[in-house]
Amino acid sequence: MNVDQPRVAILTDYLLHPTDSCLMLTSENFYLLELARFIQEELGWSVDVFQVSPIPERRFNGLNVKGIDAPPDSNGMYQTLNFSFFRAGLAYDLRIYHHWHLAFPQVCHRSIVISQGIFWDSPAGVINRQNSVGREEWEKRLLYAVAAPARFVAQDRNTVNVIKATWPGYEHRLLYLPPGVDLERYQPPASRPAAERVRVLCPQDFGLEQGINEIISLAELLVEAAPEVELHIVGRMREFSTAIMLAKRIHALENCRFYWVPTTHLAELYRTFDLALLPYRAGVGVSIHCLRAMACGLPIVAGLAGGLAEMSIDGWNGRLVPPGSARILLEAVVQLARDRDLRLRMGENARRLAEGYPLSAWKRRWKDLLERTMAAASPGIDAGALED
Amino acid sequence: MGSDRRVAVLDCLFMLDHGRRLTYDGGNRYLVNLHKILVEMGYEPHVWQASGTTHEYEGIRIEGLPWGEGEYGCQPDLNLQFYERTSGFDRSIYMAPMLPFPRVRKHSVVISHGIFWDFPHEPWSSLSGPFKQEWLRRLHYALTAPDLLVSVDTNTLNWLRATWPGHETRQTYIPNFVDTALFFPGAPNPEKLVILYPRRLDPSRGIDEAKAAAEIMCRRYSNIEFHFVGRGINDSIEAEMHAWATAHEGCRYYWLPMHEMPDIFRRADIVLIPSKSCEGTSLSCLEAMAGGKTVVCGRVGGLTDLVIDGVNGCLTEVTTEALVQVLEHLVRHPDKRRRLGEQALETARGFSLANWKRRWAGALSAVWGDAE
Amino acid sequence: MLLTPCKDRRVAILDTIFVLDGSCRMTYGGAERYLILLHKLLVDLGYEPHVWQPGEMTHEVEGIRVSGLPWGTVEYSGIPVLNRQFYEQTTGYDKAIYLAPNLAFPFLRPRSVVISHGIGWDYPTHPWITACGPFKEEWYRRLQFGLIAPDLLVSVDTNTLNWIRALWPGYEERTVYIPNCVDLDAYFPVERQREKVVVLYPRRLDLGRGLDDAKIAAQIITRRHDFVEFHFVGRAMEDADEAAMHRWVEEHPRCRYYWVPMHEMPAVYREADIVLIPTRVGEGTSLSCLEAMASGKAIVCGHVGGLTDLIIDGLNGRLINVTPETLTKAIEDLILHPETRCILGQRALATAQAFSLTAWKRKWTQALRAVWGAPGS
Amino acid sequence: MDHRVALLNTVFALDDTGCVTCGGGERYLIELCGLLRELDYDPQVWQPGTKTHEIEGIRVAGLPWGGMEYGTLPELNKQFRERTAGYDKFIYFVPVLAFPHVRPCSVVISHSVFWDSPLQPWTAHGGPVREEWLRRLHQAVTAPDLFVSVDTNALNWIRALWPGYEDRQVYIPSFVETGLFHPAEQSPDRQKTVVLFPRRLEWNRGLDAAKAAALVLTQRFATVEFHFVGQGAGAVTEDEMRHWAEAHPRCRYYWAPMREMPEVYRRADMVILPTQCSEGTSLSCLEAMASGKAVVCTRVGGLTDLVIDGYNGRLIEATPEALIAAIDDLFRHPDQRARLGAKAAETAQCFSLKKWRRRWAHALSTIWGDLHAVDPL
Repeated sequence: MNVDQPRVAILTDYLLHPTDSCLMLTSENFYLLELARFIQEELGWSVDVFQVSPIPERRFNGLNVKGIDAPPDSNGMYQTLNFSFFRAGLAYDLRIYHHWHLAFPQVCHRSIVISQGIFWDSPAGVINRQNSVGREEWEKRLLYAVAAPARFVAQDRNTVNVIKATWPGYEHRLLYLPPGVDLERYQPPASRPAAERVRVLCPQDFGLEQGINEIISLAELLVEAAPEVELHIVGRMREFSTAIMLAKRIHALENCRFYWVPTTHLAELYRTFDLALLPYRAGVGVSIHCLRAMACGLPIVAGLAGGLAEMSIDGWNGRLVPPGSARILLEAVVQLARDRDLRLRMGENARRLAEGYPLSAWKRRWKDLLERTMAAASPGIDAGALED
Repeated sequence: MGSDRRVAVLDCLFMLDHGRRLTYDGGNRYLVNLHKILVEMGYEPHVWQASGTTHEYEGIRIEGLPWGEGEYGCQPDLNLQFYERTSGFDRSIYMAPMLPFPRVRKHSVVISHGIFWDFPHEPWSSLSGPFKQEWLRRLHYALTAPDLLVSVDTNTLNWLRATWPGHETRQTYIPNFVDTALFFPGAPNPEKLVILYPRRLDPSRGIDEAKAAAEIMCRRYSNIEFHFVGRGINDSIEAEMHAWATAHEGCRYYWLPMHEMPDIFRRADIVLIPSKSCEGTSLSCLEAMAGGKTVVCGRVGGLTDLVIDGVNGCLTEVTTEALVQVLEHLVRHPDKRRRLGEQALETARGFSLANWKRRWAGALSAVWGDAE
Repeated sequence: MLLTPCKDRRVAILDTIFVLDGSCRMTYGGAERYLILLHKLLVDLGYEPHVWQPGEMTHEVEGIRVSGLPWGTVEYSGIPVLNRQFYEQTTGYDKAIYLAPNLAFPFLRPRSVVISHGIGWDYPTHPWITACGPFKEEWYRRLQFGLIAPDLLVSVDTNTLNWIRALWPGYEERTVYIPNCVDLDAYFPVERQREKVVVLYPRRLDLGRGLDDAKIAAQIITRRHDFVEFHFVGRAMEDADEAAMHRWVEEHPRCRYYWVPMHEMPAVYREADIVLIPTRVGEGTSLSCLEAMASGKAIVCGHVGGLTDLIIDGLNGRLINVTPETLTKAIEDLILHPETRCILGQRALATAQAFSLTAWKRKWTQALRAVWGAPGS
Repeated sequence: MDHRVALLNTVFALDDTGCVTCGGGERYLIELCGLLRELDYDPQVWQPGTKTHEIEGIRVAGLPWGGMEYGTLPELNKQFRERTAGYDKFIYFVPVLAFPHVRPCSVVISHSVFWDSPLQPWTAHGGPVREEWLRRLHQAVTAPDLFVSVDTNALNWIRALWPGYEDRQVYIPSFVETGLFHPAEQSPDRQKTVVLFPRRLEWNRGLDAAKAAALVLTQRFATVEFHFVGQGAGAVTEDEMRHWAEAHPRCRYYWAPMREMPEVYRRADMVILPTQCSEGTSLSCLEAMASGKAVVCTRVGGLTDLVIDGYNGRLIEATPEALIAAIDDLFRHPDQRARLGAKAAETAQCFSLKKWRRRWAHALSTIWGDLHAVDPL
């Protein structure tokens, strides 16, 4: 351990595909890369990432990505991964658990746990499939991950509120640290000339609850209801075979496209759209996709779920809709598609809202948190026991 | 709700495409008739079920869905597949009580065919502790989360009210139906007195008590014939039943396709429905009543919604002694038999298909609010 | 307590695994050494001990008769089939000793004694600590039974007894604290002057014993101080872990890994200057710690389990909450202050005198007399 | 930086004249406040009550306290939270005060595992009542930023029940003023042997065992004297004790103000602390040790952190028999008494007030250091 350059270990589930060396393009992973880059480049500390993978060590984007071959158990818990990381993490100065559900049964000393949002609010979620004993166990462990680390970072107010309501008396262990967006890079275009087509951005991580099926159903409905609207599903799936299947389904729809672009091109791409559609149902914290889209001046149509509600004020910067229904989406999308002025006005408001989440503030907060945590001396040894 | 008229219907095991064994269960007839109503009401029903293939049944196209592992009597993966496939639908119907777990769509209806967890051999009846609790939690969700629960009997609703009161406004009672055009009275065999058991060969249906009663009755009365008409869940049960019937004079065992059943009912004098549990407003019972027959029923589930003891049939405990006692009484009193049969026929008219359709139409327009 | 004198001198002892079937090889861990000492004491007192363990064969090792028993499966950390078999086999006996609490469920012989070697479930990844609801309750129920149902619980540390008292108070009368002992003839200090400082880790290679922390501390300290050597002496549960340790020391200068038979351990201790017992979890009154104390070494311990019965921070050693940072700090303090090392070592040696074999025998004799009456009377 | 520290106490014991009676808790609090001042903090104490007192220069304000629920005081806790809205550093003097709410940068102090008594309602209960009590205890232990325990017993107990929170727990043993409490310069009167019981007249402090021992041993040895020095729960208890002492030869009962206690210890030959339960690192034990006396302690709670049996005192089972045997032994062996006493005095140096203050200062710096003020949003 070099005193001058603290070492940070970050634990996540899947940053890269476990066997193929491609990045899993999810909101959480964008966040992780941003955070790692910030720690390395601006704090000058070193960062290693640990994740589920049989490959012991890889390099990605200037990061060492270390594999721990330990998939989740039948309860959806990552016990083995957690334990292996506990051991490996001892050699570092500071540890970050990038997901709430990775931080039990045991966190290391001097650790920060990040919540990516309330992940169990879907009826289909892993916790709802347990019996009372299993759910009690989940609850116990979730509380542990809040109470035991040096700090628990909540990125959205929904997480804060759920924790407060579920385990009153632990809210002081939380740190609300909202995400940030690069407002320079993600900017609205100089002008949005009137066009015949209305281009809708649908950023997707293809998580279970991001409403991909609603988007496809919407596309079917739009053929008749608003043929001028085209949907662009932007993202990359984890498995090639499922991506092919999805592509086939989408191929049959003339007004719908499915592709992904490298992160460097995202800002440029986002600017070409007229509105963003995030019909997420559940399991969402703050979405970096949402922030980026807003920073590019896109009004958003978002599902009332998790942290999205914090980003979207219905009727001001877009529409906040009850999730799960293609027809309600249709109504909102058609409204925005048909009314250019409304779209532009809401887009301006969206940009204004995004300006409340500047990357600089995010960096300042993280710097502060990391330095405080790093500076905390361990109470575990009596430094003066040997003096008189 | 929009102008979309599509209705997503999830059925659990409409047709087993692997076993090739049609058990002529009430469920199929229920679906066929419900499908008809929906079409008549101007809806476009789309039916899914757990299956690897797509097939057609009586003009209904049925799409298969992967169903995953069963958990606590539920098929959560089937449910979620259904949810994802029907993202464009505004209305849905779950044909059986455990299907809505873990996630229901808006404007959904679930149908209960009667309490099925009152039989000690039913896997979820005998459990205790966290497993039972989890099963109950899922049952609770499945019956309370949809916008409407349609129950074929009052028994289910009463149990629910006693267990989880407060959901009554989203529950309705639509008893089963009988097609009186198919099932109508006819002259029985004048030489023999025929006692018919028209059910599956299942302990919960009282098959063992019926057999024991048959043995006693046939010993005592030479002019009696017992007909057991129904399938077992596997070949060996049926073979066993054949052997038993052959060994006992006056007892017969056979089974027939659906369309020949009305005739069977017409040829009987007394119909036995000796259910011990897991019973709604039994279709067999209604069919026997529509045939003007004297019915002898177990005092369980929805049967008490149909039969009032001594008025339009007999309700009894299902024990061999009790069955023998009731049957002997009926054998000795042809007048009583006739009177009960007439009242049964009268009763069955109230459960006509037309009434059933009217009730369903009313319920659906209440929950969907847009019947044409 | 039953004080009825019994003529039968036989004592039935149930152990987990003492001798491995087929090899006749003994693994000289703490538990095995304990059994040998106890067996000898019983013989000296005029009893006739007979040992049972899971297995199929009968062995005779170090004058101890060991018979095998079918053991079935492990349930909630216990081995009920083994327990039942033992119970059936020993129907003629009226004295029994269970060498661990998890062996003492569900059947107990009258006048039975159970030994607790410390709390072993005090870490988050323990299989039953991670359990919940009725399963956890069942585990607790059996644990409680094994601890409090026998006529006497002998605990090697006060921690176990205090834990029990705070969870299920009222059983104090049936418990006794008999700390482990150290052979002061085998373990003794030497006078030595030299340049280098040897830091010894004399434990099993195990996270709970603080191996990972010790390795990191070794890495940092050897880099900072070129006169310091780290010796890791002990076996692992798996060959692969031992191989990994060999590889690790090859990559790290002045770190050594080896293991020696039991009788050579005193020399290994004498060769050291600082001894690490950086236990994180699951510790009684550690034999290694006692041996290091008897060898007059400065010791750094985790403040866990029975170690606090042996060490008082700053008096005869160091007690820390083990992390790589605290361990490094504690070792470095001692490296930089030879005189402190010397004082702590001297006091540790003086403390060790209180844990002599004689004292241990005396305490055991008294305890047994309380449950079994005077032998042979 | 705000220098104020809000401290929530249960209650300062006051005698009839409104003066503070110096029990262990009160002395701890007074020392802690003194230390805080020295560290440039400004401590403010709240406690249940209606009046505001000034005790040893500490302002103590009263708070409405509602009732007790499952051993906790939620209303008091809430009142404290409301009154200290402007503060950003907090100390909860005992764990039961830290429920349901703790503030950021808060410290909770455990003075002992106080629930290890069979008479304690929460341990005696089963089922949901006990579960709820445990839930609250769990929260009080895990929610604060720092959990300070005066003994390792509480930490080990917690670890064996809820492992994984060690990083925020710290062991700071109690203190003794070695300047006041020190061995006598001359050896005491050889004509008699004084056995001192320097505790409150309470069952859980082992009063009954001590009386039983006094009865037996004053009979057995003509030169033994027993001194019971401590207050009772009320005048009645003290009168009873006085009558009892008068009725028994060479048994004396009195109590001395704090400033005279060092002399009381110095006049004794041995000190007995036959605690039954609910004990931390007892101040009395430390004072006896600092006075160079041979102590006889039970192996309960934090006493095992101070005394190593046969090295610096005796650690015995909590029965009158064991107590009698130990005193008898020490009576017959004055040399052993002297040896243990000398070691005890040496040990006490590790628990000096100075070290205690340094330990606390370090622990507080880990959470209240400049970098650890409240996180800005």
